[in-house]
Amino acid sequence: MFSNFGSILVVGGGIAGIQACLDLADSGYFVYLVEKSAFIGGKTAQLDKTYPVNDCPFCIRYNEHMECASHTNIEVLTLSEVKDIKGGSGNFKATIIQRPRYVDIDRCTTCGLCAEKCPAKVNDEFNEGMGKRKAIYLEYSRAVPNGYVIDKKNCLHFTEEGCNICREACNEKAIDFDKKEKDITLNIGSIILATGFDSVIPSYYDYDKFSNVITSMEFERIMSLHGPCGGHLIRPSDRKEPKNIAWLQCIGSRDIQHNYCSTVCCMYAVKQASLAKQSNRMLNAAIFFMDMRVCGKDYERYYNRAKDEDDVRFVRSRVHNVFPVDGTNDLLIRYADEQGKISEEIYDMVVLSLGLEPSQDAVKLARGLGIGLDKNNFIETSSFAPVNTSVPGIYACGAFNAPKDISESITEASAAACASLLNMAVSKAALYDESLEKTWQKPVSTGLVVGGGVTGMVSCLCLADQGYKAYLIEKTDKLGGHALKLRKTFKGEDVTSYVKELIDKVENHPLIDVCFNSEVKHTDGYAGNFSTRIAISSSTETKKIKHGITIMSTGADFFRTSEYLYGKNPRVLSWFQLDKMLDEKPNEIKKANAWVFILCVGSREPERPYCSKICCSNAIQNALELKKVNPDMEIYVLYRDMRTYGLREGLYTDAQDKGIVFIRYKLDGKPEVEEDRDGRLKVRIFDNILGEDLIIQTDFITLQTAIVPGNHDNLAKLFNLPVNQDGFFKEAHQKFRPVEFFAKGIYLAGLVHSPKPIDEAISQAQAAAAKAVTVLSKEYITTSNEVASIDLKLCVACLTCARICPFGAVIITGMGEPYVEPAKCRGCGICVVECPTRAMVLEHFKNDSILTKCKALLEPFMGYVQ
Amino acid sequence: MKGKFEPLILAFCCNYCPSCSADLAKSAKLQYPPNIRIIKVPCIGAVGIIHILKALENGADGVCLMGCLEGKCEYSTGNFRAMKRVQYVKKLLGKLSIEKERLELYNFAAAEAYRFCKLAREVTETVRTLGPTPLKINNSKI
Amino acid sequence: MIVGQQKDFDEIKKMISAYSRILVLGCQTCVAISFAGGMREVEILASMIRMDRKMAGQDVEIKEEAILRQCDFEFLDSVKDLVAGCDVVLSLACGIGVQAMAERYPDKVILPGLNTTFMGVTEEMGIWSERCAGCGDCILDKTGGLCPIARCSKGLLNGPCGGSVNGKCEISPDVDCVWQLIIDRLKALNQLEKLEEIFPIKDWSVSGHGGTRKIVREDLTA
Amino acid sequence: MNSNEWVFDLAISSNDLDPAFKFEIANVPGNELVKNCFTCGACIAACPVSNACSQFDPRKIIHMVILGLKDQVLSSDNIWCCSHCESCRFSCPQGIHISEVMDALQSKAVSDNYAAAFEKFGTAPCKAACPAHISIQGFIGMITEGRYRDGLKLIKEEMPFPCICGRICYHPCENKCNRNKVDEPVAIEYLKRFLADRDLAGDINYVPETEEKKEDKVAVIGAGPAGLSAAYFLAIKGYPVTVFDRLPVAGGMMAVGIPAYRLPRDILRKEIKTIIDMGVEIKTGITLGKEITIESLRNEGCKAFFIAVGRHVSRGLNVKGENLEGIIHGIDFLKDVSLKGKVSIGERAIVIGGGNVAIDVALTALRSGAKEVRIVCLEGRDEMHAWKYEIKNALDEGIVIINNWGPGCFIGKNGHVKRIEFKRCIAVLDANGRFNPQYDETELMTVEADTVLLSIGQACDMSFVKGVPDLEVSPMGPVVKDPFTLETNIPGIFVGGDASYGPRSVVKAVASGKDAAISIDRYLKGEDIKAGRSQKWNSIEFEPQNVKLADRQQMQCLSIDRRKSSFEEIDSGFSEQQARLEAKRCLRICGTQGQGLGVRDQGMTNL
Repeated sequence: MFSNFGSILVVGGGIAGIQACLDLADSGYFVYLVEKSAFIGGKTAQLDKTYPVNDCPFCIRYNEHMECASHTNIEVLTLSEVKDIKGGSGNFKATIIQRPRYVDIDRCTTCGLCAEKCPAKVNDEFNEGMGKRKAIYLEYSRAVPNGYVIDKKNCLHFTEEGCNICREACNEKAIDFDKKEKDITLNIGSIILATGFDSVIPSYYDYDKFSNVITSMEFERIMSLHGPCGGHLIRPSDRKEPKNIAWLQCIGSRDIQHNYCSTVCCMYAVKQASLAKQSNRMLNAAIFFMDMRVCGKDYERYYNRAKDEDDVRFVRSRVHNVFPVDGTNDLLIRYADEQGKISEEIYDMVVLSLGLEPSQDAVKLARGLGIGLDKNNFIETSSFAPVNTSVPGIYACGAFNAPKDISESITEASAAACASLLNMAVSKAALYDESLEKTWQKPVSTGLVVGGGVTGMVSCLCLADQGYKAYLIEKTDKLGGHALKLRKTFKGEDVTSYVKELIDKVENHPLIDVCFNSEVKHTDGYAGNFSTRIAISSSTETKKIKHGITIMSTGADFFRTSEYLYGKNPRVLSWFQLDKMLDEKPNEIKKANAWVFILCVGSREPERPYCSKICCSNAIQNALELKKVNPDMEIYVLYRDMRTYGLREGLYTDAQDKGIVFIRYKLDGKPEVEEDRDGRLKVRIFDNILGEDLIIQTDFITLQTAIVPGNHDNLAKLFNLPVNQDGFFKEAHQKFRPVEFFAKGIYLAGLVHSPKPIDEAISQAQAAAAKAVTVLSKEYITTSNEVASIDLKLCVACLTCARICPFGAVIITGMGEPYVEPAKCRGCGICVVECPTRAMVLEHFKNDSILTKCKALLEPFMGYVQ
Repeated sequence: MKGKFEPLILAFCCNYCPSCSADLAKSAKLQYPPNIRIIKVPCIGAVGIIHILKALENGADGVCLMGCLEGKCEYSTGNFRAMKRVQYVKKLLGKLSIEKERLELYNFAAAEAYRFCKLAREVTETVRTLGPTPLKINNSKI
Repeated sequence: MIVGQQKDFDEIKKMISAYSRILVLGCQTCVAISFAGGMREVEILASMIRMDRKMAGQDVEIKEEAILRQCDFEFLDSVKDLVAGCDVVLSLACGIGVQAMAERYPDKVILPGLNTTFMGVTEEMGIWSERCAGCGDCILDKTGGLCPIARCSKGLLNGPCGGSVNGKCEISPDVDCVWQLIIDRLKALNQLEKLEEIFPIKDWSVSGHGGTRKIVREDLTA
Repeated sequence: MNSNEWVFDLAISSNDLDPAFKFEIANVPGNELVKNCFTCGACIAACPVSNACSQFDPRKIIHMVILGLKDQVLSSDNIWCCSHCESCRFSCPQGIHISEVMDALQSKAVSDNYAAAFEKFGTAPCKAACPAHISIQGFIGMITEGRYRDGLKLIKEEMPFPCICGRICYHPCENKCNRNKVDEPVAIEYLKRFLADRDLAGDINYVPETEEKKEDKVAVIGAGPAGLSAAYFLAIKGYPVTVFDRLPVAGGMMAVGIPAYRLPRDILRKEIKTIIDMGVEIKTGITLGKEITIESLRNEGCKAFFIAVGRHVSRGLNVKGENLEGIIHGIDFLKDVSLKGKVSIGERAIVIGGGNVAIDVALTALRSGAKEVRIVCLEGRDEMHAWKYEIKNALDEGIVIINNWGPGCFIGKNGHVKRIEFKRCIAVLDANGRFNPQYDETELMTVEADTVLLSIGQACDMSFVKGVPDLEVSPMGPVVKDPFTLETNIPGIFVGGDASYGPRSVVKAVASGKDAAISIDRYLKGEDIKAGRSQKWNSIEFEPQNVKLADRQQMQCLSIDRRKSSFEEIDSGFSEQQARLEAKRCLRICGTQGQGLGVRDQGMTNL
């Protein structure tokens, strides 16, 4: 059916691995997914809910799991591990060891009789050891692949010879103990490592001794409806509902052994605490933290909500230990507040927010492959190629690159899919399921990218390098966007030359058509077949472009503040200005004795309740640059929470090392900037630790101003795209579909999504391109079976349908008539029920038929006597 | 001849998560009362006021809507609309002096077979306690 | 657009209590768009009436229909047979439609199912607000396209009054002070000087206060 | 606010800050990380002093250092509050060693004339008394908190043999324990043992982290406690170390001197294994001067040497009949028992000597088949060198101790000892306090015995000198030029342990090995070996008040009968509960020298 040559190997069947597989398979490539456990889904499947929308990850991803297992272009190898990889990019030879499942998946009906009879009870690792499972088991009822597995280590057939109870119990004769381990050799073109993370096992906090000290993952399982407690929040020691729970942050993160921040713990603790609060309003939930690092889209709001609405208590303090309370299973916590006052509090339960470490097996594998790892064993990547490892042809995504959350893992997975495709000159695998109903229309194999910043350019290149024509619409007369003002990434790479190179590539690419000074005027159509009119300011003519997909990458803007004498004193600079000064006026910097950075200018304030994510790292980066130019300079960084998440933590400790002074301020005690009669700048700040005011005489002040959404109202209207409360575009699903819009065929990437650093923007750009290719590479535009239609005789053009359609599938033509675009309509029927004149019809869901069904079903029971 | 009252409940069930749960319940051979009759709809947002009313008019003792979890709607906001709509219909039922408890909206995740069964039992019990729909009682008087 | 709102069900119930053959007749124009009297609403109301009667143990025969416009006699003929077959017509049209029906079918009892509320716009799905009071003497040119007669609680011509607080009307913090809006708009249009002009006393004679209005266009009449 | 107002307010101005201050402190070795404070406050909550008195805020002090508030910090009483208990040692996520910071600040305060040098480096009496200066309050605090691994780590920062020393140490710390002033001292030794035993019983034993591997090789001669300690600390520093010993087993006196009933051999092996796990190579059965010489080792690339050959030769009595059969040297006897298992001796044994070794020999004799064992020594009961509790143990097991007698001569029959004649000893020391026993030659006592065990002192076997021909030696052993650095006349060669200062305890040997390791590290790095070495540990007196009385936990012991019949370990160790209860008895804040802070009056803290 398909040629193995040119197929791709994905290692790790967690959320990232699955996503990478699907994107590749949907683009027509053949993928092997190697997963070491018996089921795919990874750690995400264990989670109860995900922030910031409190979704059940399993419920949402179930379809993807199933799709992955049943996709004609994907072969899932569970219970498998990579033994050896030889060869090089484009022509790897991988040897996989597959351990036997002992249960024939095709025969297994998951009736469960085997497990019922199985005498061997073992701790259920899916439930983090809380609760038991049998030696023959299914991880959870809808685990994929959906078939039982025998855990050889605990199976009495193997340990005590000869137990055959399950085999006898199985009606389908699905169990075969004689299966042997086998080696599988694969020829592959590229490899994607998506091996995920291990939780840092706490060696302290008496985790092993007190049953009520639990890990964050155990808490997820306790809260999970399918977990060992059925979703009831109870504590392990006595299964009583806890009245007080404490979360301790940075366990196994941000210490001398782990010079990085695990990025996700703050948010998951906030999530857990607020969900716990919502399940029991009387609960006292407290989170002990050093810096609250909630720097993602809508995270700050989520945090504020937990604080203000759910009454979760946030205590800024690191708790060094947990003590037993004699005679109870309660736990005592002693901590010092910011004033140094020591308090003791008793909790029923303590949750340790464990940090993330690269999985040990994966580190071994990566070392064997000669992949460069950093000092914390994360994969060394460049900010400009965030999913490329040091070995050509091998890509990595997810938590192996750096600690990150689900949405970023998914983005990176798509990006890795994109990158690995670019790497390969390969034959595509067998095509699509013939049974699908199709409209026999080929998609327009052209992409439209709006916004010519780094993100837009990367997206364009990804498309063009795969052979698709791309139009890049840029409203100014040059490419590069705000990146032109940046000097370096947090890893120290030179942005300027990167951008230059990128512009060069884009402008000279035969398949990329850059439209300068242009703007979208009108758009129409559906995935695979859009038609857009572009206005170019230099001419009166408009240009009409037919394209199959659209990527929005119009970027963002920075906040122009009036605080802190900005604009009044030339020595109060924005961060761009400092970047410029570093380049142009090092002598002035050499003369400066003191420099103050003020963080969160305009961010995390009532009118802009979100974190701009990049300011903390950028400030420190620039502060370090200043130190390089002038090592004697005194630098003060005034911050609210130091959000150097992930590997950026290294910057923070580096800056401390260099003697940069960090002083925290609170929102209600912002620094005051004053210019004295001689024009000298003074900053006054209340130092929480000292309990006193500090007046800093400084030569310069740099303000880390907020990232604000660009002006994309018009685009939003034209493309019918949703915008969130903060004015950034709203993706289809914050966690699981980070670069897509609800409307098919339109994607977003970069700062138009939310503030983010260049590496994350690039991986989004690649991810968006990967998604785009899944549409562009199709032979036919597929549409949904059920599409709404309109009886124009009844229609009064009341606009209800156009207003209500979640996908913007209904448009009103110039004639005042509604028209349903079949490729956009997904057949939900929402318009049908609301149509006031009953003009709207959904073929398979007609009002009459449903009412008939209704009547039929309401016939009395058989044998039911009224 | 009077037997024990067995309520008839019509469940509009979104084709996504709740149907998954219902199917899962079936495939796991979990027991739920036969009183629940399920109509699958593409989205719970596609169930109109009229559908609910018609169900009651046609003699359902109870009606329930089963949608996906909040924020989880495959069609973005269908379940949210259903929620608003149910509130509205409850008001209408008030006007008709029909117990509002006969109508309820539930939100499901995809794998909540147990919860599905549990709710099915609960709903049946609730309606059983309410007794037959007032439409039937009075009608039988004629 | 004319915005209507269905009457309270109890009121409708009382109105129709004496009848057992009822035609619920919707109008598919303005009131359909304002979700008060289109086919959708007809079905719902009909279903409710049936249930209500059923519970009371009374028989009822209900016909459901909606026509394009009840305010035009020509459309009314299409329901002639239906009207003939019922005791009463419950019209879900605006007041105009109800009267037109009554005029066309003088022998029939025509009952209003709606309260005709105002002329307004759909602000967004499910929210309508008044825009025009039909005063017969439009001054929108002077007020930046915002009508103080329809939208100022006091109908002031030289506002705002002292009750305007933070841009809201004193009757409710949910109601914008239209005069504030007018000023903002004019400011944006750079036409603030228009406000310096004192409005002359308005000619209310062309409004409804001058008696039933009638317009005759000679060029159009037969 | 306008600038005029600012002029008059009391805020700290950056003009008053000394930006160099943080670097000054960070440049003191051990303080490198001070600038990395996250201001998380973990140190405060862990600090028993802060808990007793809120003014002491280590985080604030560090923050002030970072800000550069030099005058304020150095003139503050607060910097003198730290008791160096190390309770916070592992609390700081950034690994700031707070007591080192306080040391640096105190030194600075003294050198910059902010304070008189009063009780510099003062600490708790127990820590000061311990030759290895283990942070006793710290590890005890960690026991109360259940941080057993941390507690062990803390001990292992100062010494590699907590399991061994938790059994056989003479615990000078307990003698100084302030708890003595209230009721009984805290059972420090047993608590240490508790931590170490617990670790060894676990699946994964604690192995200290070692620094990045260095090039320069170090050779250690003698795998006794001193040699192994030196190897241990050098391994932590990353040096490749090889330890040579001429005995067939590693451990020195710990392996061949201390009887197994006091120190089970598997314990010893495990603790030595930890050192091997750290990368130290131990070669047994190799004698310096025979198989190897310093020269040959130098040729193999060794850059520095530590000689700790110990004292494994028994002194003679110089008494008539000393060479009769049946007269055995005590340490040889112990060695034989240790290496061969059982050694048969006669039924009636006499042990001559009054030290700890004599007691060990007597008890070992009892276990080796002697029916009747008597100890005869010069000293009166109260003057005996053996520890009181050792004497008690011996008496418990039925050993008879005969005091104030010295051996006159041995009388044999057929070449085998039969009787011993003792003469009354009237004084052990002369007027100058030197060992010079005086006898009343008229008062004699004759005792029948078929075995005599001599335990009257040990000497150094000087044969190793053949391997180090230029080393300066005295009849007592190798000559140490500086007792703090352990340097000899040859650069790069250091000596320590019993060989250099006479027979002492394991813990003393550990201290010696540790000193040698510091010297060797500095020597190899080319640093000043002497700098700061003569540091004295002052114990700070403390009058506990309002302390609730609590009994010392009693160790579970073997019955007397079981003891006599086997080499089974006598003490079974504390249970976890006992350990926690015992740990709670520690006052925790001894060693604070803050003035007028009320710390001293606080007595028991709420920890």
